[in-house]
Amino acid sequence: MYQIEKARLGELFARIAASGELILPVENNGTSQYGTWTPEVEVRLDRLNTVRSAKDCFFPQTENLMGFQMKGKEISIIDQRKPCEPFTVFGVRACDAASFGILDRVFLSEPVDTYYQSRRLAGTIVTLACGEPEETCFCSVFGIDAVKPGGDVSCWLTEDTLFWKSLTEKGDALTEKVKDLLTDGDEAALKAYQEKISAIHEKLPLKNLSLEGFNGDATEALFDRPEWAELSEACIGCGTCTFVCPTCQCYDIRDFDTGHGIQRFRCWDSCMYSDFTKMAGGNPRLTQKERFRQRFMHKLVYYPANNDGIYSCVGCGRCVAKCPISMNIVKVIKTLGVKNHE
Amino acid sequence: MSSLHKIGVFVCWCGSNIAATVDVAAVAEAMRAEPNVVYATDYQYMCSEGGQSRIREAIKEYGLTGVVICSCSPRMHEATFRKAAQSAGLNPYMVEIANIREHCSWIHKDRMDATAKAIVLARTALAKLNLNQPLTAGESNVVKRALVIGGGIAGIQSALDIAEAGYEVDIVEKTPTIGGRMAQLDKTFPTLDCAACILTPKMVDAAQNEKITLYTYSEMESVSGFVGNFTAKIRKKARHVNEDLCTGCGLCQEKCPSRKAKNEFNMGLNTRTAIYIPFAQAIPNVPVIDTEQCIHFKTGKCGLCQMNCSAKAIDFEQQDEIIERQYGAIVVATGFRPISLERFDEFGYSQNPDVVTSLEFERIMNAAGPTKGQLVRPSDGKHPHCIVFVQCVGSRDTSGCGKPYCSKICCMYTAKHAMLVREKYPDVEVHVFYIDVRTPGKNFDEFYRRAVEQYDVDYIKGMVGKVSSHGDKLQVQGSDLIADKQIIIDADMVVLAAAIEPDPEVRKIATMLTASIDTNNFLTEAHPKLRPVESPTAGVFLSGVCQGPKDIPETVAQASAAAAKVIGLLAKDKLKRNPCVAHSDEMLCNGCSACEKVCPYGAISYMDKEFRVPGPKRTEIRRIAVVNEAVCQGCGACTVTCPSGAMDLKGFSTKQIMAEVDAICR
Amino acid sequence: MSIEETKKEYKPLIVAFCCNWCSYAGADLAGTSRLSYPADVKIIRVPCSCRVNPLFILRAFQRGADGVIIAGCHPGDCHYTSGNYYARRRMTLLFSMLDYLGIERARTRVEWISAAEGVKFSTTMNEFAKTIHELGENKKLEDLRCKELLK
Amino acid sequence: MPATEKELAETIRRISGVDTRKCMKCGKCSGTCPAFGEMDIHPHKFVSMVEKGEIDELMQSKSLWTCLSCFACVERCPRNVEPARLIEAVRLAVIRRQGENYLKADQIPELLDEKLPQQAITSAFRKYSK
Amino acid sequence: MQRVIEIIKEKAGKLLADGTVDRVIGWKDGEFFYDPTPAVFSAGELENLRYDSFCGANVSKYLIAETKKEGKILALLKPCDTYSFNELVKEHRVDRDKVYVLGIECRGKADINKIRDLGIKGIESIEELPGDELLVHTIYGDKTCKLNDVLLEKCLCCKSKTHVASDDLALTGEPMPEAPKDRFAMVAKLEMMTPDERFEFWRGELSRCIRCNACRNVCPACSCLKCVFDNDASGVASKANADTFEENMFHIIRAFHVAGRCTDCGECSRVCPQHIPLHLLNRKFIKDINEFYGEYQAGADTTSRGPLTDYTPDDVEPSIVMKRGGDQ
Repeated sequence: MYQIEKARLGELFARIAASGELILPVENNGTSQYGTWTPEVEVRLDRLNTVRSAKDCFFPQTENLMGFQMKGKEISIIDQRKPCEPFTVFGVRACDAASFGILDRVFLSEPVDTYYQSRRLAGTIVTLACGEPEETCFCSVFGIDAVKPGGDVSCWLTEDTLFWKSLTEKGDALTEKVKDLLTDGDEAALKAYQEKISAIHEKLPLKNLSLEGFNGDATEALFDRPEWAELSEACIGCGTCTFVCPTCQCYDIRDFDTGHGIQRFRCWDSCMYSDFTKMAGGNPRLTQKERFRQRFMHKLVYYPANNDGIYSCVGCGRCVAKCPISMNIVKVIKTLGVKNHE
Repeated sequence: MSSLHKIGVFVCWCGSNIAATVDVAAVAEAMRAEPNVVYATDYQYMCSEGGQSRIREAIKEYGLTGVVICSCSPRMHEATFRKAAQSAGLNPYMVEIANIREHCSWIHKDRMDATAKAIVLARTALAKLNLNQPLTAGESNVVKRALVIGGGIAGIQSALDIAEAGYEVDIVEKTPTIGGRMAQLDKTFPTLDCAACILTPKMVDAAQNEKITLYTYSEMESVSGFVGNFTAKIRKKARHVNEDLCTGCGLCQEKCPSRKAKNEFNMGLNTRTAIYIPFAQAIPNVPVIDTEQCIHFKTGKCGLCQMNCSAKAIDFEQQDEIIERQYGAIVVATGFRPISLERFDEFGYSQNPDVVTSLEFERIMNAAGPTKGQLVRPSDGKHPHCIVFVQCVGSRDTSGCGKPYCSKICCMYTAKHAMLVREKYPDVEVHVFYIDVRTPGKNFDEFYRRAVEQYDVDYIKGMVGKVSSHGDKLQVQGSDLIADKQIIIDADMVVLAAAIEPDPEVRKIATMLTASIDTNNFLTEAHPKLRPVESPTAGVFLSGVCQGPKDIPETVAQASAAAAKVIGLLAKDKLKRNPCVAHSDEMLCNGCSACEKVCPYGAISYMDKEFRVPGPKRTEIRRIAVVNEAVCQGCGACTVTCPSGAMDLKGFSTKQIMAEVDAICR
Repeated sequence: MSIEETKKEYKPLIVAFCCNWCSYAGADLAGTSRLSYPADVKIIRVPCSCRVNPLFILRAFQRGADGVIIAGCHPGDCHYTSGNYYARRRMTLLFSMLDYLGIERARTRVEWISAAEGVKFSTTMNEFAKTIHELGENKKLEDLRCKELLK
Repeated sequence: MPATEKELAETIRRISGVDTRKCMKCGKCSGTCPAFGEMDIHPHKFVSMVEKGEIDELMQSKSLWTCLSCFACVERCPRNVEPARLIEAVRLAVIRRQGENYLKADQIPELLDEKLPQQAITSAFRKYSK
Repeated sequence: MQRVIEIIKEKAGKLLADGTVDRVIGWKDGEFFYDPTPAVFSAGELENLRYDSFCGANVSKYLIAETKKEGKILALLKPCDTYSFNELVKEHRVDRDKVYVLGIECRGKADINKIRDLGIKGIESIEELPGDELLVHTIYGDKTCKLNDVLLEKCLCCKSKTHVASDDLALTGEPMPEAPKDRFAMVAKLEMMTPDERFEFWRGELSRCIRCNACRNVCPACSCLKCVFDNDASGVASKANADTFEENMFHIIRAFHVAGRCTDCGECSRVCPQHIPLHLLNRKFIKDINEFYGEYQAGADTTSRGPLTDYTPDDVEPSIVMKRGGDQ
């Protein structure tokens, strides 16, 4: 365990950035977004709850898969895969860090998604315990300990000090590079800080949300519940919840005709869209109610069914904060769950 | 879909017109390499029978599903190539033209650049063709009636010819009588026969022909519809004289006490009464009351005409009448007027009554004119001894004061006037200032030479710079370029050959008919050489000076040509419609009515239709737009107004145009 | 930019939408009269200026066009009576919006060119091509993907 | 380096802004000119000689100094050829060749005659001060 | 004095009871105090209806679907919402006969993001105090703020306190606050910038776009059955921002499609998860339309022709753009 004065964070970032891109929450016109560190950017470690999650670093919104070049009547295929340069993501909250495990189960199981894999291998994750959670946070509900955020390196930021603890080989390698900037950590001080923020997390309004009734076997019990109609009534079918979600992993593969050839790319898709999983016969989910249901059934039932009971939600609270009509997973859990009726 | 196409590309040399600047073989070769192209070739003249048969043969041999022709403008030969394709069994709308002549070989000098551009244009046509759909033209009925706007010699001749073929014709004339400018003329060149003698019988024919209806003292109110089916509204202005009752005795005119109105027919050289018949041979021979001059209309008193009319034809209460009629074809014959000379102060036209325009001089020389044919000066009625004619007053003028074009008729009528003066009054000295004498016509130059050689008219190569009054003489200062001298002539009269311009009403008419008009307000012909009597607007034909300056024989020839075109059109029972019309995808239509608001033809209406929808209620009623294909003219205004893209235009679809954009920007 | 690239002469790409009845015919007349203008100008025939969808203009820019000009009948002379009036409003607002977004104003233009104005067609295109040449490549609105596969 | 006649003609056309090819040889300029009698080369011929490049002869011409610069020819020309501007340009070429002005602006006031019409002063200034 | 919500409940209750309407569309509680959800209520459910400073959502677009259903619905519309409603009626998207409009009083709505921007985190609940003041309870302690300081952009530039469509009104009669801001001020400021500055501004804003379509889907003017950008057959469909240009294309065309129809209801900016000031695009069109073709407020009535489906022969030429605005 190490530590560094908060005032010297700039040096730390510069050192990390020297050996590869450093991505961390930065100021962007009044919002906090993951962005590349440069000496000029304004780092927002006070707003770790970025609009978009850290998912983007491994699974970007759009990504070129391959190209087809056309010359007259000839078509040639261009492999656009490039080796991914090493990079570091800094300031990842515990919930976001937990989301990578959920994505890994999808992209790294056979057949392995090599585009995702190459990024995952190249990226080192430095987490930061969240000291100022929002009322929308409910990571603890999914067993995530916000005080011990995980990742390759875990960090804690007090008023004047950053504590640094490597957890993996990747973390050790990164620590090695910055070691001369660090001093040995004050375990007692860290513990005091952890207790302090634990107490704050205890006060969160959603901490007692119960997931009882949601599991891999709940399909029959939940699928035809009449409450879906009311829950989805106001849904406008946008993709906000999906695109800010750290665990949503659905994508579409599209071709873009450049005039000289075809650029095949993938882009995030949203199960809230009417053309999601559209097939020759149309969309299997014809109404917004069905599409709305799909999203939450997937998070709380279908995913756990295929992944050892793990939910595909980390309680980051983004969808709760961002939904234009304030209809979100918390309401679904409260409405359909067993223990949430006051 | 596009991959199923088999496309043939034909590159025309157009002799050397294209081949001199564009490497046609290279274009064909480049196109051969394009996806979907199974055949590409070049040939000297694609529009020739040889070229067309190549297209037909290739369609059959290669089973072509579409054809790209790289040639001249589609405005020139699109129809030709469509027909050729159709005769080989291909849908005519599966033909696209790349305009590599007007838009390429004729304007670019560098062979590399021109060839490269020709290839891009060919690819663009191919990109569009890949998305073409076979289209079938619908049919519409033809109303067997023609409308002629303008009752001068052009309109009369067109109407007579159309009526002769057995079709109903209406003539709309804004003045109280038909006859037009020709009725004002004295003699006609180069034969010197009397204008009235040859015109009045035609006027009478028109009046008596039972197929012809005359709407004199009437104006066009509006025109809608399209070829074969125009609807026109005609405002028959109140004459205040009942045409059916009036016997044309002329007593009213004699009794009318208001005698101060300028006589338009005599170019304002004398006055007329408030109730008047423009001239003795007017048709109809019915007077009209000029309400601005009439004492009754001004003060409510008088009424002498009414009291004296034994036929009880005077009707002060008469109102304008709007007549609505259907027509299959429209002939525009709106004629001309001399330009205003107010910007040519140097000739002293507005200051000196003895400086007159040629049309005024025409009236002075006319036996039925204000001087009963006596050549006298308007100022003092004295016989002139020296007359100076000035040609090109306001013609060929790019300074902005006049017109940039040659008015075409002035050289000849000036020679006519000079000759007539010298013949009737050998004592009168006649000088003509000219820049050029233009006499390209049968017996024209001979006529002009007679004026010089036989009648001793003094033609001076040069221009008048100034006309000023000196006592009762007009001092004419001009140049004699051959002698390189400045000369001064003391003249008694000066006659100005003023440029002519289209009647200003033609602008209004052109807008009504959506016929295009050039910068000089002459109506544009569909093709300057091959379709000189047709307007680009289908069903609208041009007759006389409204299309460009011309003399009487040319006007009559064009009038008959326009009539022949009208007869050809009216002879058809059905017309093939343009299949490039809008259509709405009912699955995308929101029923918002935006398209209806911008449609200039009222071609879009709405209906409620039941649709299957997902969800517990299985159907819902939606309001959707429906295009009347017979009325739609294919402008595409609706397609851009429609936010959902439901409205599209056949033949110019959004995807086709975007494919063209993509191909150009590739 | 490498020396190789700077040496290459810049050839702008200009898309001209011409209405069939006036401006396309005007372009034909320019051809018939041998009034030259740069080969950079490529014409797309549309029935009326009102057929030009803002999408087409943005599409052209997306695909790498450096300038887009729309030519139609003079106001009042539209073959379809009112098409160019609608086009005029649409294009005024669209161009104003592009300007607002920081796109060079001179990259877009509307001209009214009649069938009889071959001279105007040619002078307009010469002028426009010159303007675009001076402005240089359209960097702000292009879609980089359209060039990517050419590398 | 003395310019050739051809170059000179080009210069005359450039500084006058006159396109001599627009002339349709109607002679209205000469028909209009109030100083015609004083001129050896008349306005219409002046235009045609510039067009043909016969500048040397024009530079010797008396017309240069007898032209009143009244601009009547400019006013009346139906083709906007503007002969007076050409004459002015040739005059200027002569003065430039001489390398000095006939008159400087500050010399004018003492030379002024009170009865001189304003137009004449303007014409003279236009003519001699270039 | 009766509170607005009480007047609304009383009137709605009567209309439901006498059968004038079958349903009511309004707002119900969300998860927190500040995030109510649009909802439809039938008789007997009215106790869940709420109306306060956080009911900014414009419910008029839901009427497209609601009027396809049987029966009549009571719509609770704020003054600005009635403009959207009129526009929907004009475009035949909403059947006027199937809606009973209750125009409800509005004193301006709060923007939770602005409260957060004041540094207020961990909000547990909010109380509305007299004098348009808000008391915010957070896990970090209580905070207060003025409603006026946290108003939604659309309310800062409130275009009207009057309902342009209504069958009845629910008003307290209290004096209304004035709109403090000129709605075109920012547009004018942008216009005066150099093109490069404007480009940088918009690139900075629009590059955050995640193409979630919230702006489009919430927009009452974007009522197409299928948007061209979702329609593969349109040739311009695009699901994501694959290139910087594409987000421009989407937003330019979207603004153009609603030009002359947009009532400036501000929903697009309100719902944007990335806080992109999309209203500045719409207001640019509105400002231009006002300047070029005369003042026009979309939705002020249900019959007038929109500026893009209308013309006069003397309209300004597109070249006017060359003569306006900031330096080149």
